[in-house]
Amino acid sequence: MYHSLIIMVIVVKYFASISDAVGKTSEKIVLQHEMTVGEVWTDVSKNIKYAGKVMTAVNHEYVDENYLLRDEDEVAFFPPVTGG
Amino acid sequence: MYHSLIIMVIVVKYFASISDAVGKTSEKIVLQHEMTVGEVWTDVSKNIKYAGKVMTAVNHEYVDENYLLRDEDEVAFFPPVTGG
Amino acid sequence: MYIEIINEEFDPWQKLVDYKKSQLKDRKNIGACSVFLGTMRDINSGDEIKSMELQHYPEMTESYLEKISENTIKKYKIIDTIILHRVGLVSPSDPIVLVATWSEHREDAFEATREIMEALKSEAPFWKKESTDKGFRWVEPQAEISEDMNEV
Amino acid sequence: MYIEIINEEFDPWQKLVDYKKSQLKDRKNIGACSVFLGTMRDINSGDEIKSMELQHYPEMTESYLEKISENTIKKYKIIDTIILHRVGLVSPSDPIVLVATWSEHREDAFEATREIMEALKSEAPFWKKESTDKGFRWVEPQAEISEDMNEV
Repeated sequence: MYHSLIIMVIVVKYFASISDAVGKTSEKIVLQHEMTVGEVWTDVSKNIKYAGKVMTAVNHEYVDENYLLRDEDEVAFFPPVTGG
Repeated sequence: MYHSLIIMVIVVKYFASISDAVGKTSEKIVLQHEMTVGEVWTDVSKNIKYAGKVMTAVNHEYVDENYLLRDEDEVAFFPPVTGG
Repeated sequence: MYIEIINEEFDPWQKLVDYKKSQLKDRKNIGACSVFLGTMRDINSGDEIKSMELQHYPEMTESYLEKISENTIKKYKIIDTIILHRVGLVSPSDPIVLVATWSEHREDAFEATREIMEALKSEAPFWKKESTDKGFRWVEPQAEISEDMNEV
Repeated sequence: MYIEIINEEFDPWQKLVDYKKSQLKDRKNIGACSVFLGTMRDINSGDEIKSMELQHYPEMTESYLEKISENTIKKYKIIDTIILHRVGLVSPSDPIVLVATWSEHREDAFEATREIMEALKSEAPFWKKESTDKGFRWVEPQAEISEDMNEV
């Protein structure tokens, strides 16, 4: 039996103060194994200073930290919204 | 001692369905003794058919049936309002 | 604060824009404006309404609309209010009432506009007489009248 | 139902009048229209705001505003809704958001406009960055975010 090799590519978008903290507005990330949205955030935020709340969306829908990512997902990290 | 003679003149206004029922929009009434708004309504409505609710105002303020009229008061009788 | 009883068809949005421009031009603390527009429907209680006559009690109406505005301004944090109300012969789709309030924050404007409308509906002396195929009829109020409205 | 994200200054009342004329001209069952207009204040958290940058997440914003409108139309007896929202560089007094709903009776329009605004405030991905004498700052949300908004 073969151990299946998972390679997924996701797009990550950052907005508002999180974009400022990360220093970019979007990037492509290659996942070597299955990851949740929360695990991706831990990864991308490990070298930044950001103490506020983080909202997460996948493919333009709010999701929670346990959402398991799939190939070609568009993930977004942003602070609580302030429109209106 | 004299028994004082009270003569007061009030203006009575009628609106909407009450004006239709009474057949006039306003009249002057001479009161020979003190009367409440309720007593005036009993008087002016004794020969008409009007089964609905009656609202009462004196000098452009809502009052209840026990309001004691004074000379030159403007009394109004009208059905519940339906503006807006 | 502005109140107007209008005896002919009017453009509610133009009135609103004109008032804002002339009276509230320099109020840069305005963050919210809540507006309600009531218009005449062509159907009521299942019948087609051809037109409607809006009667009122002029002196009392003006004074009640002022009172309603003042009470609302006291209760909420309101920068300004306007109430426009049509009287006379009204046709379907015509504007009947416009209420607008301006405030810093949205809650005040939302609450104030709604309370003005509810108070106007139960207190301001206006009466509607509809013209249908079956003849004329006075409109009956929808809800119970409020408790401070005394009856004979 | 109409939704527009606008990248320049706009006249909310003209937009409203134009939409009403082109899309709701023959809807003679409209009895109520409730409108909310949010405008930019020149003071926030005690500081003078010179201007503001409104950022958004385009695809998600559009889809959320549609979702909010649809949910509201399902919940109340609503004839139509519009939501206009500004993005880009905004100056004090500029319109930011216009929400309007039309219905037969006033309760539906009042409730619907307010609910759309509350949902927009807590769900639609817009962010405000203010420019003050002390520099730029991202605006913090006022209230607790609603429970269906999950956080990492």
